[in-house]
Amino acid sequence: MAGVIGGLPDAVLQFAYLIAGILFIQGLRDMTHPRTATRGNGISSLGMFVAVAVTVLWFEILSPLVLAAALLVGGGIGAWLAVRVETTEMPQLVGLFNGFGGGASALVAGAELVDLTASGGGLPVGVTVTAAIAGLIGSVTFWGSLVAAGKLHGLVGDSPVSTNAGHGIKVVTLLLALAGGGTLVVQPGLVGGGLAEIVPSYWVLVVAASVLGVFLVVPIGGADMPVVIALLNSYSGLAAATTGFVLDNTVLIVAGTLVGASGLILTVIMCESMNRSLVNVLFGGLGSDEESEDMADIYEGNISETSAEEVEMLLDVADRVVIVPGYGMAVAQAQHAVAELVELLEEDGVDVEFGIHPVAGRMPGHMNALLAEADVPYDKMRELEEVNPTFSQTDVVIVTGANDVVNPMANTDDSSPIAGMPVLNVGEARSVIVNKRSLSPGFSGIPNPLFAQDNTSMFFGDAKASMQELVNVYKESR
Amino acid sequence: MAGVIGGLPDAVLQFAYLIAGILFIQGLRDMTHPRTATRGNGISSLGMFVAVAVTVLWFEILSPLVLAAALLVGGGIGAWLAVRVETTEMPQLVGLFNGFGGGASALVAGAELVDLTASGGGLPVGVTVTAAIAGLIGSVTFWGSLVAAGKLHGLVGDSPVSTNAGHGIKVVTLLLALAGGGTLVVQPGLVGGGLAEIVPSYWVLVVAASVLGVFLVVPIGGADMPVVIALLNSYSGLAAATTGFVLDNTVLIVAGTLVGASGLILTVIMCESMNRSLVNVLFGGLGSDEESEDMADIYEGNISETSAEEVEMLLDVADRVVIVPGYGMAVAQAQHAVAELVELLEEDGVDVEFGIHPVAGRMPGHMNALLAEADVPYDKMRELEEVNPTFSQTDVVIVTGANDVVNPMANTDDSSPIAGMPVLNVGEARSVIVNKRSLSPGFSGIPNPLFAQDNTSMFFGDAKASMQELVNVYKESR
Amino acid sequence: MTLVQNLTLFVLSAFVGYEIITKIPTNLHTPLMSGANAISGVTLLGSVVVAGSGSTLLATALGFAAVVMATINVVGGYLVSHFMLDQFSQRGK
Amino acid sequence: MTLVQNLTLFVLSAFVGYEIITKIPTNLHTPLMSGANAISGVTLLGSVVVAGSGSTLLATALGFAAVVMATINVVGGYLVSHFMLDQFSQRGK
Ligand SMILES: NC(=O)c1ccc[n+]([C@@H]2O[C@H](COP(=O)([O-])OP(=O)(O)OC[C@H]3O[C@@H](n4cnc5c(N)ncnc54)[C@H](OP(=O)(O)O)[C@@H]3O)[C@@H](O)[C@H]2O)c1
Ligand SMILES: NC(=O)c1ccc[n+]([C@@H]2O[C@H](COP(=O)([O-])OP(=O)(O)OC[C@H]3O[C@@H](n4cnc5c(N)ncnc54)[C@H](OP(=O)(O)O)[C@@H]3O)[C@@H](O)[C@H]2O)c1
Repeated sequence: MAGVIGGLPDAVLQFAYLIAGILFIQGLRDMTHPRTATRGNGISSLGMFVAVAVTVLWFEILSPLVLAAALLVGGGIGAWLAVRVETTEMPQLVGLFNGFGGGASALVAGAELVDLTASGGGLPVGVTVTAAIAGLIGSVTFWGSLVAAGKLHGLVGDSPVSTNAGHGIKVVTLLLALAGGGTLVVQPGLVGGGLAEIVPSYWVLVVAASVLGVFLVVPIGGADMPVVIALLNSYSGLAAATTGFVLDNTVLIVAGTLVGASGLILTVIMCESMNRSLVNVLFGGLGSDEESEDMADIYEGNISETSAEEVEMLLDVADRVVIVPGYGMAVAQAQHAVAELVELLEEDGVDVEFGIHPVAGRMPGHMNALLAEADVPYDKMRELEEVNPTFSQTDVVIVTGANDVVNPMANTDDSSPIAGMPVLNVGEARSVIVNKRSLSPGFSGIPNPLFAQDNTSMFFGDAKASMQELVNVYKESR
Repeated sequence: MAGVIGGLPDAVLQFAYLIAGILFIQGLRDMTHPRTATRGNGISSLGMFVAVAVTVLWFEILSPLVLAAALLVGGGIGAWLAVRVETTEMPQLVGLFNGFGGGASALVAGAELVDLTASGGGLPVGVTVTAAIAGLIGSVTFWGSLVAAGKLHGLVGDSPVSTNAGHGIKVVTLLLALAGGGTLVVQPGLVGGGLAEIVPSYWVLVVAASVLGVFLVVPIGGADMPVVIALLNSYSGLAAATTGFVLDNTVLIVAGTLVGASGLILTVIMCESMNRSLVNVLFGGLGSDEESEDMADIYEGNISETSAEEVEMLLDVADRVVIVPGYGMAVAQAQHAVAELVELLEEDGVDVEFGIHPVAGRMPGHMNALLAEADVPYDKMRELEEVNPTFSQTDVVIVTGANDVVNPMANTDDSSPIAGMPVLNVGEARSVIVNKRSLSPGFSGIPNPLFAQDNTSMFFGDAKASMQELVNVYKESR
Repeated sequence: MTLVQNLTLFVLSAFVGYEIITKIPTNLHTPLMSGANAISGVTLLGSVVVAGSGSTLLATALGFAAVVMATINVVGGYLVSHFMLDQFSQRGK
Repeated sequence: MTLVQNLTLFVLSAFVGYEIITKIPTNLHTPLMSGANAISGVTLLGSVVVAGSGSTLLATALGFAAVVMATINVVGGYLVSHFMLDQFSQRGK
């Protein structure tokens, strides 16, 4: 227990951990404003550095090479992934990272049990209970996050296992995991000597929880993955906090709880903006098939198509233009083309703004992150409440890659899966241009009467290609 | 250490304290909205009840009668004071209560030292350091609050001791107190046996700190007392937290810190709304004398007086009226008369609102509390930012008992003591009626050019009498 | 270690306090002040223990005075706050 | 008593977290998610101790794997978050 600075009183270590905790909190507080957010991220990472450095220096490291190697490998992989990732792949990357965090918690709890057993120190109830919780949550998080990331990356199919079989497996694995945890906790009291033989019960728990994690996430629709990832993020925070209870470590408790709160709040916000309950997201699934027949009725004969040239003419005489981006813009990586179009329009004195729906895209703030990447000024992005009253004074709305977030059925049809979700009322503008590849539905699988409205024209095509074409046509006509 | 339920593990007591802490926090969270604030106060007091009840049941009470007597006496006095107090006397009452809290902290730390010394248990450094802090802060809080409350109640004069002598006394007593505290901390290590003889050093500290508390507050202007009380409130919270460090008590630390934060934030808010620094409030004082000669110049020949009958005629033809109350309304207890006037005007279809300046009166939210007492609906009270843009469309503004908060010099004269303080721009209204007893200045001691403006008429008289007269005249003329 | 743990509680409570108090609107600041004031009477806990179990007469007497003072603070503070808030909530709807 | 103290830390942190996170605007939620994610890699501390001082080979191996995973989480999370936020703050003035 005595590393480089380990001779100092324990209070020094605890104090360093307190400092780290303060840095985490201050880092999050700085995230409340875009101006200070980068600094906040830096402060938070400084907190992590302090905590890790003090830990390394404090404890007697029997195998410093092993540790250094592990840190280098992990740091290298993490940095490499972070550098080469595209903005569209962010959701799955966050999911992947998240899984690793959970996995680490489960492994540490296991290693601690192995260690305590080997040293014959006995397993106090406090340790076994919290190890069981960390193992359960950690394993579910690891596998659940991997599946979620796989789905978002298109590696794991959306097609669910038969629902009933799935529920069966979930129940069985959950019971198995609980049994494993129970054995772990109860055994030390009942059997006196043979501590070694009860450790395997922890691994039973881990394996069962892993299967549970997979089957919990597999049946959930691919588009609901961001909610799942936020929830699992919350879990991995709670797993860290639980590990803190096992190891009696202040900073693990504080930081883990902060993450737990953050994940939970993001989950709730996402569910609320979609107007669905968490239970519905996790176990419900959307009734996407039944609706498809309605579409023909709604669209039949009411769809007017348009071209880049026609759109250009509309823009030429417009005073105010609002651009509404959606998931398709992220998929097509069209943000740079869109930003270029906006710049051109502004040069010609047109008043242009973005209307950003809170759940446009697949993550909260997804559109803001994309547009910021394309150097769109912060104050051009308007939130739903700000932009909705202005549509009636808007000449042209360009919807690019968005669908559900501009679907008027949310207001009119109470039985629709998006009923009650606040939407952008783009239909009130003089002309609406909708840019997407086809008439196929968005995330919620329902048709969109907006496309059939009189003042709406469809501008079919991939968002990036279409916006680039529009930019070119606009440039030529100047 | 074993009272009625004292046989249970210590964790039970700690857990109950945790619950109490949660109740305090939740109580404060409910204070963020008027609708839930009463409930919040209840939750907070429930927390206090839990904490006290558990403590009484847990610890072995050698003299239950003494304890019961003390609780009854204290509770009785507290309830009696709370019931018979007038709303205008609230500031001094809060100050008085606050002082008692601080005094209790100082006494408890002393009693704990006496007890430890008597039982020969020795005085660990942790205990002496924190006892010294609690004694210092507690004594300053007690005497400072008593003086502040006395000033607000008119019992203690505003006239300061000679400034230099005052500063001298402060420095000497502070050094003395620090010396007492230092002896208390250092002695136990140096001298082996005679623990008893070092306790008196604590009482040296207490006496010195008491004198310090008196001389800190005496020179501060009477109108700055609310800031002082908020600051002392913060101190008494910190004293409680420090006592928590002495006694190793979670709930004392949590609750004390919450109060410390609350007092500090209120202090800062008050200073900011007055556009003065805390140092200026505590040690500066306002240059009230030098300005008095300007007044004649400003007012000379420019003051027009008016009467209840004339005001009534103005009101008769008004569509929109804004009432701006100030400290004078509190002094005169005119809120009921004002509320009655508003009701009459509303019955006749006039649009009436209150313009509430954040530092009108002598406490933050003072006017809101008074008007709420007179049953004025919450949504009629408009904040500065809301009401300022509406004055240009207002027919009549009635300023009653306010002065500084409607002084345009804050915007025009950079050298004035209220320079930079945002004020209510009542001068933009068609007619301004100012009701006060004379042309004498308000809290900041400077003349008010508003009174000399063309569209301003002075309606001299005590606020309550004048408003009542206005109500009577208005009723008669209907 | 206990000192650091207490310090941790202090820091966390300070953050909680800051975040919550800055959210409380101006018009509730007067009741807040007396409510916070009442909470600061939580030193009553310390007083209760000392008054009830002081081993010397001096400690008991000091404890008695401390209990009386702290109870005035607590009971008075909550009541004053309650009366004020009651008027708000009647009108606050 | 340690359990209750840990519980106290948990409760206070939960309040702090709730108050702060609910103040973060929607447009920063994506970077928040990856930043929070990085913080959750704080389990790295546990991993470091176990990996560096595990007395058995199994414990060391488990610890090694845990350190690698947690470090990926920490380093990757902060970097991703940083890249995203950098774009915001350039434009956010
Ligand atoms: N943001 C979040 O936090 C979050 C989380 C979970 C769920 N969701 C859900 O996600 C949905 C978001 O709404 P949204 O309007 O942004 O998206 P959406 O409703 O999913 O619609 C996206 C549209 O983009 C089109 N598209 C796809 N690829 C394209 C490409 N390369 N070029 C052009 N268009 C393309 C698709 O139509 P085509 O195939 O015809 O091109 C599709 O209709 C909401 O229902 C929300 O509830 C959001
Ligand atoms: N609210 C806070 O938290 C707080 C805290 C500390 C300091 N302050 C300071 O207090 C001041 C508050 O401004 P304010 O405009 O409300 O008050 P003010 O500037 O102090 O003026 C009050 C006026 O009321 C008049 N008055 C006194 N008794 C009266 C009565 N019975 N009937 C009618 N009028 C009466 C006085 O004039 P006559 O003598 O001529 O009648 C006096 O000019 C500000 O300068 C602020 O900075 C406020």
